[in-house]
Formats: sequence, C-alpha cells, structure tokens
Amino acid sequence: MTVPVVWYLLLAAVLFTIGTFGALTRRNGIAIFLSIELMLNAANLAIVAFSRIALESGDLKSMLNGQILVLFVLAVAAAEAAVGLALFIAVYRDKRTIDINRLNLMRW
Amino acid sequence: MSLAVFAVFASLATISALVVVLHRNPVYSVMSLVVTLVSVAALFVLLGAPFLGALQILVYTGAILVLFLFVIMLLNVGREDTDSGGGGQRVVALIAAALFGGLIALLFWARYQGLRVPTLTPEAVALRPLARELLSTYLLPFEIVGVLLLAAVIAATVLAAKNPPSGGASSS
Amino acid sequence: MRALDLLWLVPLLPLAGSALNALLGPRVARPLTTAVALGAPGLSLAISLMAVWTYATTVFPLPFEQVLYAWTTGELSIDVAFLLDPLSSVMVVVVTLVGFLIHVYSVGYMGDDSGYQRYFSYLNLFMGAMLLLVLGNNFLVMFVGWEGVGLCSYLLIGYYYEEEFPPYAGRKAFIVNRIGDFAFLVGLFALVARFGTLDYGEVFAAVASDPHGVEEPYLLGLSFAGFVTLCLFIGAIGKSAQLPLYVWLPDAMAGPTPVSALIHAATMVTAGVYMVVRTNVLYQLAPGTSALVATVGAVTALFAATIAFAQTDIKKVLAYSTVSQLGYMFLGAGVGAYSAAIFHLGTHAFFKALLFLGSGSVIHAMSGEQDMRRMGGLKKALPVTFATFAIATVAISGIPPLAGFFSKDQILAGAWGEHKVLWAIGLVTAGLTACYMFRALLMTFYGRFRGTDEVRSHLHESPTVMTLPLVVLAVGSALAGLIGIPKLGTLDINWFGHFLAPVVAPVGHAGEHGHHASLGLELLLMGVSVAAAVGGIWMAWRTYGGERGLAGGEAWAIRFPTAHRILTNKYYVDEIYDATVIKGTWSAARGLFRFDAGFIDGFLVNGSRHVTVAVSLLSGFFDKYVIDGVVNLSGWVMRACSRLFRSLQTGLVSQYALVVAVGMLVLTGFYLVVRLG
Amino acid sequence: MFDWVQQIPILSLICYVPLAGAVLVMLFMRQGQGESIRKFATGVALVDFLLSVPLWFAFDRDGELFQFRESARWIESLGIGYEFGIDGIALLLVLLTTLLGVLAFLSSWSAIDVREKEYYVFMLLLQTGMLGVFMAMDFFLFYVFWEVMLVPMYFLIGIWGGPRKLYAAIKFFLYTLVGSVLMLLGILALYFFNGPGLFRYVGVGNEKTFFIPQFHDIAGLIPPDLQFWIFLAFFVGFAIKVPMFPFHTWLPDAHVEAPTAGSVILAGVLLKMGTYGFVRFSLPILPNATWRLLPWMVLLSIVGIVYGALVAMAQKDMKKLVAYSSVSHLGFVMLGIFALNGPGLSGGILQMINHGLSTGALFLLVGVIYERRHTRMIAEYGGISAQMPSYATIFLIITMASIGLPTLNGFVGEFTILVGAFSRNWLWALMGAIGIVLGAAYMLWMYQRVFFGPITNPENKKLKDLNLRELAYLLPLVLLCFWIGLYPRPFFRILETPVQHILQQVEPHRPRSAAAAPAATRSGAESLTRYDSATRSGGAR
Repeated sequence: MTVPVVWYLLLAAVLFTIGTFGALTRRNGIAIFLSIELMLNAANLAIVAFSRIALESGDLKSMLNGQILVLFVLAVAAAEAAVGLALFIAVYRDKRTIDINRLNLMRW
Repeated sequence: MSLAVFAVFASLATISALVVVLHRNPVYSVMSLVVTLVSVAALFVLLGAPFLGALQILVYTGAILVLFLFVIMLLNVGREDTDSGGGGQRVVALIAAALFGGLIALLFWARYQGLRVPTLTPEAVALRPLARELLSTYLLPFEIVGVLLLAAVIAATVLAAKNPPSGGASSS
Repeated sequence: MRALDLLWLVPLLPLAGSALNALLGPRVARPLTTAVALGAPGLSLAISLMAVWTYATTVFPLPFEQVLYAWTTGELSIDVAFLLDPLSSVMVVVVTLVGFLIHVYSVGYMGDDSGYQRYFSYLNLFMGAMLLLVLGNNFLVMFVGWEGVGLCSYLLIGYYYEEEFPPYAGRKAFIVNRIGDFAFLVGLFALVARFGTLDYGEVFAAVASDPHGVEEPYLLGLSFAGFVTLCLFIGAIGKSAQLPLYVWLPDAMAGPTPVSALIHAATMVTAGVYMVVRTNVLYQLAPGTSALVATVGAVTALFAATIAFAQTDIKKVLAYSTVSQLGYMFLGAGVGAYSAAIFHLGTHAFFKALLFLGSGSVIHAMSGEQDMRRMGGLKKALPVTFATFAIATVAISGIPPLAGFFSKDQILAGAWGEHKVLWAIGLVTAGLTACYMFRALLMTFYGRFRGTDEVRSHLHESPTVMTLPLVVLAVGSALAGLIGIPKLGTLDINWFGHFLAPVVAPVGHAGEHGHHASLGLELLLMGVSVAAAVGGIWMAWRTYGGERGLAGGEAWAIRFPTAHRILTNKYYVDEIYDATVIKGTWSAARGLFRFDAGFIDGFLVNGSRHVTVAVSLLSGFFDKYVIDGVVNLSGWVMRACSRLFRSLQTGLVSQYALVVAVGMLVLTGFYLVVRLG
Repeated sequence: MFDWVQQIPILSLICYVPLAGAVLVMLFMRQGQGESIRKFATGVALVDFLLSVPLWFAFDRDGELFQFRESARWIESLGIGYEFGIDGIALLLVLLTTLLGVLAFLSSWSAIDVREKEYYVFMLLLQTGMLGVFMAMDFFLFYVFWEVMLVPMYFLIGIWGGPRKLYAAIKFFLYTLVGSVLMLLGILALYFFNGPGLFRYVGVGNEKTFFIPQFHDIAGLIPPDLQFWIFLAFFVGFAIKVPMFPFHTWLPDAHVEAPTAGSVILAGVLLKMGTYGFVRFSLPILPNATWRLLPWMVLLSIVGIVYGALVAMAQKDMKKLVAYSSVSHLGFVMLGIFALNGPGLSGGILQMINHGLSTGALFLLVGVIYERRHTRMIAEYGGISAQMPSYATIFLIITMASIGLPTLNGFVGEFTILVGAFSRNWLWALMGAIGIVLGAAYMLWMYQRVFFGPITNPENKKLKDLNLRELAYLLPLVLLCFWIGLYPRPFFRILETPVQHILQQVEPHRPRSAAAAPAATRSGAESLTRYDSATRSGGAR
C-alpha cells in the first residue's frame, strides 16, 4: 500500500501554513527566521514530491532536476541563515534587542 | 507499511512545527524544529530521495540549527513579552495563513488526488545519476552556489565582527 | 592695413587691460598697473581717432561693418560685429577721449587708494563695455555693452564697499537699470519676432522699405513702431536717469569722483540718448513715442534743475544737473533734432566731465569734504581748478561762444518748431541751469573760506596729472561748439550736422517735418536763450556773489519754507518709491514665502499630517496608527483607504509581512479561480 | 582624430566607469584611508570626464539624431533591450554630469570627514545612475536608472546632511517616488498601446517594445484623450523633478540639508532630468496633449519664475535662496520648452546647462564659506570681500551669470527663451522677463549683505581666501560661463538636429486656433506667424 503523493503535498501545505503563521506573528527575529526555515522546508518537501510525480510521467532526469533544485535551496538557506544571524548579532549589539517591533527606524 | 511510516512522521512534523511557531522560548522552538526537519528528512527517504534526506539532517539539523542555537545563547534573548501586533494581527495572520494553505491544498488536491506512484526501482534511487547530473549539467550553478556560500561566510564575518574593518555601516 | 580694420581692437583693448589688471592683482608694482590701465584706453583712443579720421575723410563714406564671429546659429542668427558710421564715430571719439583723460586724472586722484588696481580694472572694463555699446552693429551687441556698463556702474558706485551706503547705492542703480533693461529686452523681442534679426542695417532697411507696415496697430493699441520705441525708451529712461527712474543717479555719487565724471555724466548715462538717436528710424514713425520722449525730457530737465537748487553737496548739484541736461538731450531727440541731441551729448560730455573732475579736485583739496557750505574762497588756493571749473560753468550756462550755447540752442530751436510749451520749459531750464551752476561756482570759489582751519592748512592745488586733463577738457568745452554752429540763413557751417545727416535722415512721410526758421527768428531765439542764461547768472550773483556767503541762500529758504523743504527732500520721490514699489515687492516676497512654507509645504504637504491627526482624533480608535504611521503625503492616501491599510505604515515588520502574505493569498486565490473556476 | 570613439562602446564605458570605481572602493579601500579614497574616487570621476570629452568632438552635428548607438538583447520576452545612444541634448547633459561630478568630488575633500568610504561609493553610484538616465534609449532601462539614482541621493542627504537631514531625505524620496510611480504608469500605458492596446483603446499592434524612438514614431496614432492622461502622469513625474510650482517644496529642504556636493549634483544634474523628460518624452510622444495643456504648463512656468524669485528674496539662508532661485530658473527653462519653437526650445535646453553650471557653482561657493564658518545665514556675514578678494570676484561673476548679464551664460539662455516665448505670445515673454528684474534684486541683495559693508562679525576677520583646490574646482565653471556667454554658437549648433526633431514631432498637431498669439492684434499676429513659418524653414539653413 503506497502513500498517495497528494498527501505529501497536503502535508507540505500544512507545514507552509504553520510557518507562514509563525513568520507573521512572532516578534523575536530569530523565531521568525525559524518559521521561514520551516516554510522553506515545506517547499522542499513539495518539490521532492513533484519530482516523484515527474518520474512517473517523464524520465529519470526530470526527477533529478527536482532533487538538485532542493539541493540548491538547502545551500541558499544555509547562506541566508549565516548572513541573517550575523545581521541580528550586529543589530543586537547596537540596539540591545532583536524584537522586530522595536526595530522601527524605517517607520514613517 | 509505508502508510504507517508516513502517518507517524507526518503527524510528528506537524505537531513539532506547531511547537516551533507557538512556543515563547526560542530554544524550544529550535529544538522542535529539529524534530520537524528530521521528520521531513524521513519523508524524503520515503519519496525516494535518500540523499536529500541525509543532507537535510546533516546540513539543517547538524549545521544551521546549531548556528541558531549558538546565536540564541549568545544573545540570551528570553521569552517574548506579548504577541506582536495584538490579537487582531494574530487572527488576521491565522486566517490569511490558513486560507493560503487551504487554497494550495485545494489546488494540490484537485490536481493530484488519486494519483498513485509505484514503488521505486533501485536505479531510480541510485546516487550516481544524481551526482553525474549535478556535476555536469548543473556544474556552473553548483559553482555559483559555492561562491555564494563563500560570500555569505565573508559577509557574516564582517557583519558580526566587533569592530568591522570596513566601516560602521552596521553599527551607526 | 587700414586703421578701420583695427576697429575691433577699440573695445577689446580696454577689456583686455581690465582682465590683465584683475589677474595681476594688487601684488605687482603700481607703475605697471598704471601702464596697463592707461595703455589700453590710450591705444584704443589712438586707434579710434585714426579710424574715425579715415572714415570721415572718405569722400562718400558707407557705414563700415566688421564681423568678428557668429554669436548664434540657426533661426536666430546674430553676429558679434562692429559698425562705424557717423553716429558711432562721434560716440567713440567722445568716449575714448573723455575716458582716457579721466583715466589720466584718476592716476592722481586714486593714487593713495589701496584698491588702485581694482579701480582701474573696473574702469577699463567700463571703457570696453561702453565702446561695445556704441560700436555694436546690432541691438544685441548694444545690449551687451548696455548691461556691461550697468555692471561697471554697479561695481564702481559700490567701490568703497567697506562702507554701508555705496554698496546700497550700487545695487539701487543696478536694479533700477534692470527695470529699464527689462523693457529694452521686450522691445528687442518684438524686433526679433517681426524681423528675425537684430542687425541695425537689416532692421532699419526693413522698416524704411515698409513704413506703413510698422504703423499698423500691433499691441496694446500701439503701432509696431510705437510699441518697440516705447519699450526702448523705457530702457533709455532707466539708463539715462529720466523721470521716473532717475532716482539712482544722485545716489550714484557715492562712487569715486572720476567715476561720477566718466560714467554718471559723460558717457554711460548718455547711452539712452545714443540709443534713441540710433533707432531714430523707428522713432520717426512713432510720433506718439517721440512726443513722450520730448515731454519726459523737458519735464525731467525742469524737475531736476529745481532740485539742484537745494543741494549743498557739490557732487549732488552736478548729479541733478546731469539729470537735467540729459532731459535736454531727450527733448532734442523727441522733437526730431537728433543731431542736436548728439551734439549736446558731446559737448555735455566735455563740460560735465570737467565739472566733475574740477569738483573732484576741490574735494581732494578739501580732504574729502563735499559740502559747499564749508567751502568758499577757494579761488586762490586752486587757481587751475577754478579757471577750468569756471569755463565749464559758463559753457553749461549757454553763453556764446562756448560749447554749451550752440548745442543747447539747436535743441531749443527744434523744440520751438515742435511745440512752444516745450521750448518754454527748455528756456526756463536754461535760465535755472545758469543760476544754480553759478550758485555752485560762487559758493565754492568766492567769498570767505567757511571750513575748519585744519582743512585750510591742507588746501593745495592738485598735481599736474590731475590738472592736465582739466585743461584739455576746458579747451574742449570752450571750442567743441564750433564744429556745429547752427545754420544761420545761408551761412551753413554746421559741419557736425552734415556729418550726422545720413544717420538721421528722415524716413517715409516723416520727412515733411523739416522746419527751418527764418534767420530773424533764429537770431531772436538765440538772443532770448542768452538772455535767460544771463538772467540766471545775475540771480545767482545777487544771492551768493561777493561776500554774501550763505546768507543769500538762507534768506530764500526763509521766504519760501515749503518750497525749500520740498526741494531739499527732492520732492519725496525716494520716499514714495520706498513706500510703494519696494515695500510692495518686499511684502510680496515675505508673503509668498509664508505662503510657501505655510500653505504649500505646510498645508498641502505637511498638512496631510495634521489632517490625518485631526481625523484620527475624531475616530479616536486609530490614533496610535495615524500619528505613528502617517506623516506626509502617504498619510493623505491612507486616510482614504481602509482601516487595514492605514495600519500598514507602522514600521512593524510583521505587519508588512502580513500584507505580503495576504497579497500572496489573493494571487493564489486569483490563480485558482482562473484555472479551476 | 576621434574616430576611435565610434569603434568602442564609449557610452557604456562612460556610464560604468564610476560603477566600477565604486566597486573597487568598496572592495579594496578601508574606512580609515580617507586620503586615498578621495583621491581615487576623484581620479575615477576625472577619467570619466576625460572619456566623455571626445564625445563632443566625435559627435556628428549633421548626422543621425542618436549617435554612439549601442544595442544588445536583454529581456526579449518583454521587448526590453539594452539600448544606449545620445543626441545633442543628452550629449550636453552627459558632459555636464561628468564635469560637475569631478568638481563635486573635489569639493568634498574637506567637506566630508565622516564615513568617507560610503560617501564616495554613493557619489560614484549616483554618477552611473545619472549618466544612464541620459543615455538610455529604452524606456525600461531609463526607468531603472531613474530609480537607481534616487537611492544614493537619499543616503547622501540622509547621512551627510544637516540637522534636519532625515526629514529632508525622506521628503525627497517620497516626493520623487510618487512622481516616478506615475511616470511608470505612463510608460506602461504607452507600452501597451504600442502593442495590443489597453482598456478600450485598440493598440497599434506592434511587437512589444520599450524602444523610445518607436514611441516617437507612433506619436500621431495615440488618441488625444489617452495622450492627455499619459501626459498628466508624465507631468507629475517630471514636474516634481524639475521642480515646477507647486511641486517644489522638497527642493529647498533637500538643498539646505544636503552636503555641498549633493546640492551641486542635485541642482546641476538631477533637476535637469525633469526638463529632459519633457523634451525627450512628453513633447515628441504626446504632441496633441502638449498643445492642449500648453497654457497650463506656461502658466505654471511663469508662476514659478516670479514666485521663486520673490520667495528667494525673503530667504535668510544662502542655500535656501539659491534653491528658490533654481525654481525661478527652471521656470525659465520650462517656459522656453513650452514656447514650442526653435529659439525657445534650444534656449530652454541651453538654459538647463547654464543653470547647472551657475547654480552648481553657487552651491560650491556657499560650501566654501560654510566650511570655514559653519553657517549659511546671510546675517552672519558682511564685508568679507576684503578678506576674500578672489572668492568675492568669482562669486560676483557667478552671480552675474545667474542673473543673466550678457557675456555670461545665463543671458544667452534667457534671451533666446524669451525670444521664443515672445514669438508665441508676447505676454508670456513680458511676464517671464519680470523674473530678470527680480533675479537681479535678490542675488545682488544677498551679494551686498555677504560681501559689502563693514565687517561686523569678528569671526569673519579670520577668513582665508580660496586655496588652490577650491580655485581648481571653481575656475572651470567660470570659464565655461564665459565660453557659453561669449560664443554660444557651438552649443546651439549641436542642438539643432534634436530641436528640429522635436518640432517636427510637435508641429503637425498644432491646433489651428492656437496658431496666433491670442492677445496680438491682426497685423501683429500675422507678423508672428510669418516669423514662425520663417522659423520652420530656417532650420534648413
């Protein structure tokens, strides 16, 4: 009994929803980051699921394309995390907080 | 059997994801994100991408989240006092996120319901084709990602250094 | 190489001298500065004399044009070019000759001044600009010189910039002139718009070929000629200090005295007269404007002459006298006696420059004192100055055979032919002129010395470098009139008039105006004007002559207190301008600034903030968001939007993110509807 | 001799040299090396200027409208191309930009002492942005550069500005952003109209493109009411940049708060983008709307001239005074452009350059004493002519240039503009010429208060005259002022072809009723039209 692929997709949607909610409601900058990682991961899950579908309708190469895309997303996520966290450290050093509601210099 | 495995990891991922976004203490959030990511890694394996699953655990849980933990400890940020933007914001966010998720889910469901895929053959799961593809067709993007990571490392170092050598843009 | 081919050097040399002195700066030795300062106008005097001689001795001289280069291109094609015709010949000789003499005089007068090099740099610049003005072959070059002399006037009036008043006077001169220039420019635009050129030759040829065309109604109920001449005349009013724009000239006496002599008596202020005569083709076709020119000239002449009576500052007397004499020239130009106007311009340049330089010599001797009430009896201490000053005074009073008589008489004769009232005003003015000029002469040189002993001990005749120009000018004042002896019956030795005739030839039907009085009438008019002058001198002698000193004048003041007060205050014209034009401009400026800061910026732009604040107070609930979020224009837009949108600009990242998410949601929904629905 | 210019992508080179310089500064210079950073950055600007000079010689006055073309594919699916090219108008503006760039850099040496590295990086970026705007022949590319330029300027004001810098910077940014968003809408409307059409307007049906000459070609096909709306959208974008009354209030704030070099660039180049927009886009692409809105444009220009001059008179701050004088001068430029005839247009365009030179110089001059005394209040000065004679002389020359004294550049522009305006409607010229009188009043009044009179403030006794570096960045401007004033022919010559092109675009759409000047009587009107026809044929001369 194999799992219908759509379930993976649904799970991805759920995870993405949760991540979105977190990114929208959290005030701690790092927590927002975590939520974004969650969203990225949900997207990854969906991509892998799609690549699985692609294998059935196409060839091996289509599937590999999907997986390689996930690979790149992983790398970009790593880079993003590094730079983002460094930014928070810099901001924290200046403002003694990473509560994004207090980082409102751009407020009009 | 795979259905059961899927059920276990899917629920695990969902529950821990909820903890990630709901828990006030960021340390807990990170820890439960670890659980989520491991669960998703398992699902990767189930989907016939064992290499990605392994990578997920190594890179995400092994490297990125540890970095998160370090930073949280370093900055010693505690619990949040209140929710951002008050209740209204929360409700709107919830509705928006749920609607969005629901819409996507609807889309997926409408398109792929009932699609079943057979069990994978060993050659589909083999690592060699992936490696060959990555290092031939995708060689240039691969290298660019490498440069990107290097740039990120340099940027992070510069930004986080106490007295940035190239100016106080970050510390006005 | 003909001297004519060097014509372009005439204005260029002084300009180069000016630049050279400005660049050398005060560091170089004085003699070098002096050499440059005198060499440039000296050379240009020599060249211009040779050129004019060549020109005047040609049998049938055609106007000589010399194109330097094309200034613009395409549709509006204007050249930088020079023109030597009889009119500019006269002007160039007057300007270079008087100018050079005043340069020489200045070497003595300004010898001790710390700004020596700056002074000569400006003065050379002035010479260059003035020569451009008179030598240009189109209106644009004339305008360049016109503005250039205005600039030099501004700089030289404000020469003593460390004091309060001179810079103010300089600025006043410049701005009042600008008002005139504004009209001048409009006149030029009209010319360009109609003819597409500013070249004298082309414009006048076009006018002369179609005199009726320019007499048809054009703008504001005026004919084309009327409109253009009116505009140009307003320009001339500004430059030549006529009513109602004369106010800057008396204040311009704040500059060094040689400057007053050169710029504010002999040359620059006469530019307006030159311009009117230069464009006489148009004026002849615009009888209305010509009448206006004559009227303004006559009224100004009388008006300024009366003010001159109440002045005690020797330079102010001369200044008002200049205004008055310029009025005379306009009277001449207005009644069509163009060559007489130019003739008077030339003779006036000699004797008025001489008067100013003489007064400078007096002031020099009096250690800077300019008030005639503290002078008196200077005849003995300053013999050369006295002699030359006296010659000039007689000349301006119109006593034959000195220069002033001939030129003034021709103007009066012209006025007689045009309108008897103009003639009467001219005659009265002639009498008044003789009277107040002799008043000045008597107060300064006769009677007892009324200054302090300190000053008396320093009294001295000026050095040769200053008296020499006085003598040369005195010779000129005495003899210059002889080149233009008016036609008396069949005796026609008016060399000057014949020389100028081609330039002022009658155009179209205007030619019929030629009126030649009979010999008897001519002699009668001469006699009357001489009588008026003698009468004026007699009045002055009665009041100020002998040992009377100031008593005579004071007696007049006591007998007519109101008149005296009005005259002393110069008819309150300055005060009236202050209260109306200047105050008006100022309140407009301040008001508009307040409008700008208050209404446009404050109300419309920043006001959006206040509006939103007010609205938020009303709605109460949204206070926080509005005050925080909406400050400027964006607030305006937001107020119109919904509650959700207003809270967008809170600076809260999570809210921004929310908006992004909602947007994403909408897009996805849209996609779904399109694809599935 | 300058043939080689045609062989290489000279425009791209000029445009990106500053960018390359910025990258090099960013990568290889450290914050502390102020000296070497400023020398290097100035060197880059100088190289850029030297590169742009051959354009002047290599440009064929009688040749193609757009020269030095560069064309490359970019985003083909949307019809966006990388198109560079300049006509005479853009050539002058490019030269102005590179020249003012060098001078602004030189002036910054002593004025900027904090965060020099970022300052020079932003200045170099700004150069690239401005040059790109003038060179772009693709609407999309144009818009990209237009926006790129905003960011460095925002930071220049916001970081190195005066006390109210944040307010001024945000005001500047929002104002211009509002304008450029509307402009983008206008661009898109044209884009779609050229293609399939938009709303109820059936398009021309051409292939999708942002290529600007293409829009010039379809100018006649755009329906009048669509033209009207696009014109309004462009108008807001450009009028804010110009700035035209009543969109000008960002200007005084931005000028007063910006550092000297920022003011120079702002006044010298940025404002020209608005007027450039009008002559490049509004007029030739939307001729019908141009004629329709002509009276309003002229009204706003004239109000700007008089209003700017009067408000300038009431200022106590030198920079603010110069800023308002810019409003007045740009009013002249707009008046000339909307006179819609040869003299008016070429005068207006030349006046853009003139204003860049003389107002740029004025800001540099104000910067000189600001550096010495740290105040720009007129009342703080007085009598400094004695202390700083060379400074006073140069200031006087520039003042005279600014108030339009003949033999200096301002006169050439004002004269030709007013000649053009008079040919269109004599009343316009009359009203505009009032600005000349008022201009003399406020400039000379400021000059008198600053330079003349006794020295009242002992601080001013210690003032030092110009040093060599200051002379080096002021003298070129003085010389150029004289050059344009004495011999403007080369400038008019280079503008001939572009001006004729604009007139050819605009003239055919001229409504019959507007042919005569309304207030002129019959014969006057006749003569004006007579000259107008001469004007048109005169182009062939």
